[in-house]
Amino acid sequence: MTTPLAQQLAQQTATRPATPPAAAPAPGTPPVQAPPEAVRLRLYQMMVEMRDFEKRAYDLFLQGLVKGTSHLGLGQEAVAAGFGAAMHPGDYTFATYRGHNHTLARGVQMAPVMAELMGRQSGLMAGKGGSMHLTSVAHGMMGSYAIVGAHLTIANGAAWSSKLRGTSEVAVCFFGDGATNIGAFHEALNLAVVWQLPVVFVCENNRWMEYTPISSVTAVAHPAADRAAAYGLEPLLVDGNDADATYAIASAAIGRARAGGGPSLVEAETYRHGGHSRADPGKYRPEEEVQAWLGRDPIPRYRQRLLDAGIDEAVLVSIEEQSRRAVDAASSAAEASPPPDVSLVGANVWADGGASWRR
Amino acid sequence: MTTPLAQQLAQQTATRPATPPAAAPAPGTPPVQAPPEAVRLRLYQMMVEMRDFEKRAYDLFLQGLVKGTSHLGLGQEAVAAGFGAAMHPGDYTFATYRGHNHTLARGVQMAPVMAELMGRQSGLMAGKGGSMHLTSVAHGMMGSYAIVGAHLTIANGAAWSSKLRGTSEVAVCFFGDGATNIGAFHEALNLAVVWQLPVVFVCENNRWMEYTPISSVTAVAHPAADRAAAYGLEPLLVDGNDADATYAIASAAIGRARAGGGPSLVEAETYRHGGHSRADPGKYRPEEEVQAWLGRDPIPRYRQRLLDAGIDEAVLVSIEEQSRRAVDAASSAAEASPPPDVSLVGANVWADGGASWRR
Amino acid sequence: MAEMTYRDAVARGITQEMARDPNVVLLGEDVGAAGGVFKATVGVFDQFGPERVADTPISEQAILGAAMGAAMTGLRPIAEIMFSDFFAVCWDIVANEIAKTRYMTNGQVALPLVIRSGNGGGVRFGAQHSQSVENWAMAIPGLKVVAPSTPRDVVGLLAAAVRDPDPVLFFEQKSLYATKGDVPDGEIVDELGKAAVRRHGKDATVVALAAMVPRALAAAEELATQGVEVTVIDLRSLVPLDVTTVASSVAATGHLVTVEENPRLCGWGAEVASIIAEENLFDLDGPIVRVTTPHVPLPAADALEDAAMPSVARIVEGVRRSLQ
Amino acid sequence: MAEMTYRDAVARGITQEMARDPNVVLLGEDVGAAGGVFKATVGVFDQFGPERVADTPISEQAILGAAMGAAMTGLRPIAEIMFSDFFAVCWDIVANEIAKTRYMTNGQVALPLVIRSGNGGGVRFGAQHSQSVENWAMAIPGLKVVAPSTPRDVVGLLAAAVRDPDPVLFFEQKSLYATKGDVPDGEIVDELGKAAVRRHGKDATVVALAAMVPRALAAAEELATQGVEVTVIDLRSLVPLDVTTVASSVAATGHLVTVEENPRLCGWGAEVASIIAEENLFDLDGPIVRVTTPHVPLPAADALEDAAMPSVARIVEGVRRSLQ
Ligand SMILES: Cc1ncc(C[n+]2csc(CCOP(=O)(O)OP(=O)(O)O)c2C)c(N)n1
Ligand SMILES: Cc1ncc(C[n+]2csc(CCOP(=O)(O)OP(=O)(O)O)c2C)c(N)n1
Ligand SMILES: [Mg+2]
Ligand SMILES: [Mg+2]
Repeated sequence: MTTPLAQQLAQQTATRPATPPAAAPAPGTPPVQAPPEAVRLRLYQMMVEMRDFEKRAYDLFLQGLVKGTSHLGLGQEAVAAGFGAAMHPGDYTFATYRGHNHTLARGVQMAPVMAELMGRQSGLMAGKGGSMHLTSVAHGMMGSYAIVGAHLTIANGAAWSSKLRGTSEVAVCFFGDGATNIGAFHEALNLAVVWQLPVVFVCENNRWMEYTPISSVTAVAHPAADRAAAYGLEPLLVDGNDADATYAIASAAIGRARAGGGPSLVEAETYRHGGHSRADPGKYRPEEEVQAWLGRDPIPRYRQRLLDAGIDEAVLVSIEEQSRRAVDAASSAAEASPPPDVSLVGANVWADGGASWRR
Repeated sequence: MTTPLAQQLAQQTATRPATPPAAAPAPGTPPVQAPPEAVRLRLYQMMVEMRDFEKRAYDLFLQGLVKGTSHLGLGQEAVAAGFGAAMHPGDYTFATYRGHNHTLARGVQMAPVMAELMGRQSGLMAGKGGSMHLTSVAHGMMGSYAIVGAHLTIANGAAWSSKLRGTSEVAVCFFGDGATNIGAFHEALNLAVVWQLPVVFVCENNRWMEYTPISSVTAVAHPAADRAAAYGLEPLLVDGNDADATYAIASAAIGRARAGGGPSLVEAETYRHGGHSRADPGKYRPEEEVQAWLGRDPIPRYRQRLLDAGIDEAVLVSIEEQSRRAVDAASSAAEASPPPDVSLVGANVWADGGASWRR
Repeated sequence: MAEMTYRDAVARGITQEMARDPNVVLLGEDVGAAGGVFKATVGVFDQFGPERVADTPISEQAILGAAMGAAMTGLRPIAEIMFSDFFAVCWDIVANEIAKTRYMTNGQVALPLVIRSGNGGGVRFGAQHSQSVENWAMAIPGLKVVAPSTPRDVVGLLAAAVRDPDPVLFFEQKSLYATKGDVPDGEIVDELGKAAVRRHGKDATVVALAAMVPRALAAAEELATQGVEVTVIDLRSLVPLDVTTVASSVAATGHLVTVEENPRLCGWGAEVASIIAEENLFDLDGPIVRVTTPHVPLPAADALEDAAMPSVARIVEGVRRSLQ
Repeated sequence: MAEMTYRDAVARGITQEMARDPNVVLLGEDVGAAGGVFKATVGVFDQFGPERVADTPISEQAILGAAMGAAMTGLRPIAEIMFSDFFAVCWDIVANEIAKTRYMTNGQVALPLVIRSGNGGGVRFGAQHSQSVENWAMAIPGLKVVAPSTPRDVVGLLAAAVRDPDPVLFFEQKSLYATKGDVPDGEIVDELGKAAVRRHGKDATVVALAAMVPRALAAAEELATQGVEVTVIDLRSLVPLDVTTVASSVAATGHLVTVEENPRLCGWGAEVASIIAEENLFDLDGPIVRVTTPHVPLPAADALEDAAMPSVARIVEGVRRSLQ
């Protein structure tokens, strides 16, 4: 890759290119230029909290306390963390139904998120949206969207607004490999480039749609990176299980967008540890594939790297303990909340707060 | 271009590559390997008939006899002719609202087409479809579609059916440059490649959507060719005003599809002589651009080439006279036809022939 | 007071609102320098420039997604979907995203945006460019739905739509673009959800929308010559729906006829009929008659299209049937 | 005769038809080896293989376009749109292409295809995965619309849909997938457009569809304990619509209540109400009452979703209101 953003990243690279070979990026290879220690600790903390949160969400689902559906981000934490850490307050996040991690990454508290999953009054949207629609405008979390592809076009709109209003927010839009095959992906990418919008599109390629391998339904090997040129963009492929790498590419792409350099399309290679949703055990995936990727779990890998870099283990342990306590507190608070008042059924259809369609 | 189909074509090429430089392919350059004389005369005849037909349609519109809208293919005849001549009987054509040429190219008679434009009983669909929906299943003309992009997905279906049934029909799908920016384009191309369908997608790049230049709303210079790689396809750019060139690339792409070699995406560079539709004078286009392309009119250019190749001018004149007579006869026949019987309003909503939705 | 076309009134309404509020922007296919394919945005680009008047590719999902994202973050976009038939290619953004977001986020996200679209038949464009789809929109909770019948209402209702804090689908009836009417000078702003009684009559209540309003009025003229006096109500908006005006008229006349351009099944007339049949049944002295396009796609040929759409004669016949 | 789930009945119906006719093919996301996300196509892939059971990318327009093109040229595809909410991303192919092509071509093109889809709420999936959109389909001329309420009907109506020469939208109610019922052995084929009277009662006519049928029956039980005997009609298909069965029941009972899962405005109940108010007004002894989900998107939380959808209590209340 010889294009600007890739070059810029390559110059930061210690001993290997920023974009790992698609097949099997070797775990534990040295990172791109290490971010400052404070950032690294923050990345570690975010990932640990996401992991603990998602595990608890799964437990609560098994206990029948999380109803409906939920799509966990277990294994994909390094993407949400790397981008979340690189975003500025005020920047706009657009996520999918698999958006718990991305919501936490913007500083949204665990308790209202957990309560939303459980359909409680204290939920982030008082139970009206549910797991698939987490939104906290106050945190720049502009929504989680459950129709594959749609939110790429909406992220454009937020970026367009930032540009027209002359402010500096950048929109970051996360989506899966499967989303690259739907029409809205194409329309959004083209318009973002034509209008030179400050938006970063992040494809989390976890190799599977729901139960179908992406490779079996996609004309190219890298569903996002191999399409970049169709929009005049450079292909950007990153190891999505390496928080330093995702942070580096996020900083570069977001920085470019903020500087008026237009959109980017990043493909982060990663894997979901569990099934697609809820109780899906994900058994359709070859066992070797699962094991190989579990071996590249972004969290122990990053922990080891921090230790190797000389960070005191006690610091990490304290992060881990704090995280567990935070999750405990959040789920207790959520469990203590009553179900939403049924009057909310008719609330907020319209700006007047109600549901009446007649005069 | 070093890919198979391009190579194959390049080997047939006399003195220049089959794909002219995008900017301004020099008129009158020698063609790709000349097709047999019979084919060339057929190409010439088709183009002359299309031209005469469209001019008459325009006159009838000015006289108030063609109602509603119509989108003429004046100037773009070499695409419809080249592909039409390369198709086998039984192959499937899918066209847009700008589909008069493509309909005639399949051997559909002029009179029912003209009558359809005029909304008469003897129309190809008895006036129920109109200019934008010309269809003659008996001729493999599987329809003209007026929602941009949709028919690319439908052409896939016909090709899939041919493949599953083990027959040999190839689907050829025509669309404009503007259609490359809509989602359905992307979905159709990806699926065609994944399923290796016998379908040829033909983008007629006439540089304009309705009143907006395609370059101002597209992220790449060649709206189709520059996207081919996003589907693992080779970029195929052809001079769409050169009937020998379109015939050559059509024969190659259709042949490959028929042989099980999968889909192709061809971008044919061309120009519409008139406005987008009806009375649009097309005044938004720079005069030099219009003049340059009028200078590359596919018909006089091809006529000269045939003369240069030693074909007797009398043969060409006879084709031209026949065409004029055919158009005269067709429009007289159409004008003589009564309006459709109003009972047709309720006909053929359902397979039982009627419109009743109740029992 | 000036006479102007429905078409010009659209540009006037847009201009009025863009001049007033710098956050109002316009986007769509060919809406800029070309002035729109229906010439309904002529002059807007010249006045406000390419930043606020944005031409787009043929990407309806991207157009409406851009409008939505912009409305979430401080702008008040007016998006054009050229023909309302094309809502079908971007219905997800309308029905699943724009309509539901305020509700799903429990009020966190406001979407003050307008989607204008050329709607309806009568112009010989065939089945894919002639649909009247206001009932598609009415069926989706979270959308407001407006369809003016006069140039004056175009300005006043468009202004109301732009200033409304909720997403509004604004249907411009294609067959009305060339019609003319008086439009007062100065700013015009209406209120959504107020029907207009266009004619008063004691014998029956005829409820119509957009292009069916002039037809209903023509039918009323004809009925008057036969001694039947009907009230003609122009709904102006389907959501909010002015049930009060309809119900009180039916209470007075005892007869209800709805005139819809859309095909019959699940049209807005069915909704109006069902409201009256539930809440005012005992006011009725005769059947509720719905005059609609039959449940068929629209044919292209002029002879067929004219036979398909509700005609003055069919409206007259419908009123007579309700009076029997 | 075997007891089976509604979910398994889908696979049985598909299998019955694919075994009978080699031109029947199945396509959709995860419908193959995975057996579908609702496990409604389990075993089909094993029996018929990857040629006739095709997994697709997430490309709903391409899925339905492929089905349409295949149906034009000799196959009889069954396409799956996973959740009916996703019709919004491919509505163009449904409403503008599939529905209109026979008409526009004056009968040249036949489209014998079925689009199956998981429809409706009650499973806490939130606003974008819970809609009941059968009325979107009913509003489009050229589509047939089927929504079975029992496992037996799933088989019989699916077979009828596959054999029908017109395009059929086949709504599988998600909240019914786990319900069980007896299904006779051997081939089952029903006729589209025949409602089923699930219970006979002289006091009122309750018309329901899909998941609302068992609720209407539960309400009927409760009303019976209060001395009110209602007829419960399961429409089974909206197009064709069995007006005869509804009208003759209303003629006998004098009272009509419709029970819809979709949000109120322009729901199919409005259409049924408007037909009766036009053709059978003088048979009515009380208001036509529509019980619907209110005109809101569906909330995700169980407490809210249950409060939004028509409950047995609301149906009972609706019948009582019609009887007053
Ligand atoms: C338009 C649309 N089609 C289908 C679905 C159902 N669906 C939800 S998630 C999913 C798989 C998405 O795969 P991918 O984009 O790779 O994201 P991942 O779930 O792997 O994060 C599908 C098919 C949907 N929500 N929207
Ligand atoms: C989905 C959709 N959007 C918009 C239109 C309106 N429209 C009809 S033709 C056209 C321009 C198409 O341009 P192009 O694809 O280049 O084809 P050309 O007309 O130049 O042959 C537009 C915008 C449409 N028919 N369908
Ligand atoms: Mg995935
Ligand atoms: Mg063009």
